[in-house]
Amino acid sequence: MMTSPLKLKKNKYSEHLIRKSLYWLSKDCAWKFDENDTYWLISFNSEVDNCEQQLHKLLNDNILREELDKQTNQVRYDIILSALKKVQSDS
Amino acid sequence: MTLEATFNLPFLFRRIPKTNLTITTGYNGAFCLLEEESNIEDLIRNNHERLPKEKISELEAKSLVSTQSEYALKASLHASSLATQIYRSLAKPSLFMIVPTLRCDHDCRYCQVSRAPINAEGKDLSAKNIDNALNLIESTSDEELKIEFQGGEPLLNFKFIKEFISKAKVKLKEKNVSYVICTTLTNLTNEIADFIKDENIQISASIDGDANTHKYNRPSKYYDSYDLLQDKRRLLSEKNLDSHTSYIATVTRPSLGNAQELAEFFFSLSIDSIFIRPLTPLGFASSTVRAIGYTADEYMDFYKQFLKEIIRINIQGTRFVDEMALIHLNRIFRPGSTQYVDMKSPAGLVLGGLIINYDGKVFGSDESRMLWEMTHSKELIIGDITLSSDLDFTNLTKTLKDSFLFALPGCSECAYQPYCGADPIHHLATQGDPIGNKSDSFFCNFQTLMYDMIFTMWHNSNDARKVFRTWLKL
Amino acid sequence: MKKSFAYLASLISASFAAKDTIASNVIEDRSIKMLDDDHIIISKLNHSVSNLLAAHRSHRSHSSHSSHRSSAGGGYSAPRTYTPPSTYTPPAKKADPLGQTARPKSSYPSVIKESDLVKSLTDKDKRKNIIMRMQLALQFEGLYSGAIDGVMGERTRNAVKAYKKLNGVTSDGVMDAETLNSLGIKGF
Amino acid sequence: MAEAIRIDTAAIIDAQDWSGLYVLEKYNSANTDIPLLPILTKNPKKQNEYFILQPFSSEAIGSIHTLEQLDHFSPGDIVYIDGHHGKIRGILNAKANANTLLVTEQCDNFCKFCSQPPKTKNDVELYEKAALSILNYGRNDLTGISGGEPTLNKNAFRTFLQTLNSFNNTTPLHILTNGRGFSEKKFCTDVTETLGERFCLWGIPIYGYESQIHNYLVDADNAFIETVSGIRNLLGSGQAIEIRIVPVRDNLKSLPLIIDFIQSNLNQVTYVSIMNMEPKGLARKNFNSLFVPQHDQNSALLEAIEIAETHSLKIRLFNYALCQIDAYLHKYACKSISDWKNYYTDECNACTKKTECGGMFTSADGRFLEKPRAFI
Repeated sequence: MMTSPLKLKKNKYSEHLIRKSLYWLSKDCAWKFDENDTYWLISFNSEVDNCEQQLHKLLNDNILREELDKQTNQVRYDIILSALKKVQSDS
Repeated sequence: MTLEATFNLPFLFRRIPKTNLTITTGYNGAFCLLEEESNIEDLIRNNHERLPKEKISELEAKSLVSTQSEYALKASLHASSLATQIYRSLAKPSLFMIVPTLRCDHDCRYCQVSRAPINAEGKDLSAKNIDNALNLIESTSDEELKIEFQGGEPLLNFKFIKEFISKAKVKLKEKNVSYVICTTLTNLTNEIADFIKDENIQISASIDGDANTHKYNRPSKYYDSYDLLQDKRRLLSEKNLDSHTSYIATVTRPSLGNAQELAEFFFSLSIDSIFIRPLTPLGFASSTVRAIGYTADEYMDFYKQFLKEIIRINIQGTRFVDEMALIHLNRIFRPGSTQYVDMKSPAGLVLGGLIINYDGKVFGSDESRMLWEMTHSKELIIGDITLSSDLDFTNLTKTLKDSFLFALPGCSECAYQPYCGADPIHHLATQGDPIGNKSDSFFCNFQTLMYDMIFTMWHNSNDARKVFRTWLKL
Repeated sequence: MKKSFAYLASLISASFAAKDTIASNVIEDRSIKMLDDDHIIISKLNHSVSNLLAAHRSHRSHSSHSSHRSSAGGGYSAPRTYTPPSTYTPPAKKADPLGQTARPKSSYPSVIKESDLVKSLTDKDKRKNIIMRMQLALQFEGLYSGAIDGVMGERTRNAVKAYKKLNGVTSDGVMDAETLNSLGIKGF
Repeated sequence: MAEAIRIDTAAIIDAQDWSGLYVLEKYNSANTDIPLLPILTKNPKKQNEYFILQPFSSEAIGSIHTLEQLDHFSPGDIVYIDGHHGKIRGILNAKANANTLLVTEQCDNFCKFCSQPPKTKNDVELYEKAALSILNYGRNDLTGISGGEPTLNKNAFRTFLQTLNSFNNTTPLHILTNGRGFSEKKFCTDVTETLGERFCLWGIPIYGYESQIHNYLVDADNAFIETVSGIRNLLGSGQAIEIRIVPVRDNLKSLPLIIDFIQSNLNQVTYVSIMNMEPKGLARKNFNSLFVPQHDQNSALLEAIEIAETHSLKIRLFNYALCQIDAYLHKYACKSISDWKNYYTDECNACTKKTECGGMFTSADGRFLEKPRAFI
């Protein structure tokens, strides 16, 4: 039996963000991912009670990662790319 | 200290479960532990003034945040550290494993290679392949290398080892070679012990616990495997070979409840270190898994108790090193000092070490050999010394180039990325895909929990920190 | 084999493309690239440096103040290929070891007697040495960039002339006492 | 000033005309292809008289008189006659625990504790003298190169190295520099290529973990970024680096953070040296605002060393007296003070650790001396 779906606004959460969070959800939480026009809909196997709480934690951290990425993604990209280029030119 | 505003550099973070700690790490391998739950939020939302001043200073010193004027410099230092780390991982292999025979006198419960009876024919690596093996090693290795004899039980083909080493002394005389024999010791003789002494060979001996545990895990149909092991340990002592010997233990399910007893048992052996490791969950029947297997969480519940006991022993005044913890500590504190093959990015496959099987086939890792035994998939074979000393691992290059942690799903945002490694063959064997789903990976779960535990102990336990430091100074 | 490693290295940037699709969900496009490739380095110690460091260490192994720490313990870590010197004491900064430092131009007492000099210049070895000393001095004055070979050629001669002009040395010759004194060359 | 344990100078007379560099007694090599220095040789018949000989000649062209025995010098040493002050001074001395050549007094840092404040006059000939000294010295000992800033005059510095190379000299060098010049990649490449196989250790100061403290202490804008970039570039060229930290009041608290900075960003450095300030030059002038007694440095030193040890970053303490610091720190403390400016107090004679201890700077006397406490 599944819980009634958790509704997350599409304009606030990207699909990537939600899928990334579901990826790390513990194995006992069987989830179902759905959508309507305005919401992402996630329902859980009702036997485990803290799945929703787990997901919120994961979502929150991933929102922070997105925020950090906004500030630093270009530098991150540069660091990795230049490191690879350097190794390549040195080999 | 600085009055200028600071900005975030790209760092990675993880809230350590069941604690208030958040670990932040950088591509330079530096870490900083944030003590308050709200810290990470304030840090990322650029409310740096809300963090304790000392924390911002620490983050700045470690180049996880920076002032505007130093930002480009710090970024270049990150890139340089990362380039140095990748360059190191691309160094020539320094570990060569050789399987002189597949024959074995034990029937270990968790043995993943299809071992052969002690008198089986055609399960030995023929000495006529030694020249090709040495050519291969000579041409692929760096100046310093380690040659490990594995099995089967390598001492059942001691003749091969003896001939190999005498030829290696000529062929590899320009290089700094160390030798290790991985053995159950039961076939140790006076002659072998003298040879080990004369050639300054290291022994990695298997002992899984007290008599019951050891015999449960490592039964032999020929003799009492535990009693004989203890006899041979006495022989080693008589020959003054204790300093040549280190011990390795594999844990099975029945031991999970006996962490403290197990630690005390190993300590009672008067040895100065123990390398204890979980099973590699590879190729077991499900009945076997139920009997001896466990999840990473279950193992770590055991291991945490085990390590606590080891730390207690150390605090009481005897140095007794847990090698598994030390590997992780070295990865954190001494980047570049350990070349542990599982912990490399790109993966240690081929680049970390090669293994020459009893039939002459060459593989890029021990796990590749095991997987080959299970699947016989040809891509895993990178050479055959019965034919030539050439290597060809073009089949594995895609796997290798897909093994940079910063590019792997599940790893790219993990805070332990600077210390961890990719293990594509593990994921290929357990999940059928070299990248794998990390949330369902024993390897990933184990490593993550290890680092969680070590960082938590480092932060919360003065005793643990003190002991870890003494180990790191070795 | 070497070739295979090079091949692998050439592939690594391809893996970056994978990273791109995985991690870059929010890329704020900045047209200025922050990192100059020149500013990225790989730290790997020169072999000659590491060898010499090692040699130096054994040479001074009697020193008592070292803090010997061996490389990683246990059988699972490769030995470090390079150990920094643990016993060599770097010299502390020494004050003013060359005493009166800068040469007071044209104010040297005439310590080279013209007669001694003329005699010296007839000796092949001495003459060569004097020219080498001149070439060396002129080189650091930034006036001479040829070989220090003790041969009075066109370039050396021109450098001397330029030096004399710059420093107000009015004598007529190229290798006379006044010039040598001004260059701080003693003992001829 | 207190008297040093090895005297490096001697008084001479009749030397007004003979200022300059000399080789003592004999040449170590018969190499006639290097520019040779004149020789100073003892008159066997007359005590304390030394003849001055031309190269390739046994005929004296002059002589000087010393007022004392030149026992502290050995044949082959390079000495400098300072006729103006009536002194003879060792330049490269086989008996010294360290030889350092000063190649310039100009500097682009103006460290608040500089023992030898920079001057501005053109002194390019010091490079020439240093090169001549090295070439004429027979021994291949590690030789210090110091300033001022040896690389400030980039041309002179390169020329100096090229000159040594052109005579196939292989003397290993320990160069003290602020490293700023090497932030220019081209200069770094030029120099390291010129060095080739020559062993070279670069001693480079970092006084803070970020620009503000460092730039304040060296009194130069942009110094931190240039120094760190310079170290980065040198590491990239495979050079051996020694980082030098001088703890003073302004940076003592951040000493552990400086170690964190080095470990996180420049962990390939060969080692880190923490150097207690010498109360000389500007350090003497600014003593009250800079000075921290050694025993007050203990907790910062302990913390810094603990971090370094954990990361197996080699670290050592220089210019500390054992009686002033925590016993745990003793094994890191080096007998580092150059003998010609080193002394022990009367108190020290009773001390059981005197032979292991670095003692004091001769400049640390009077109010600058931290009262020794003998270990009995």
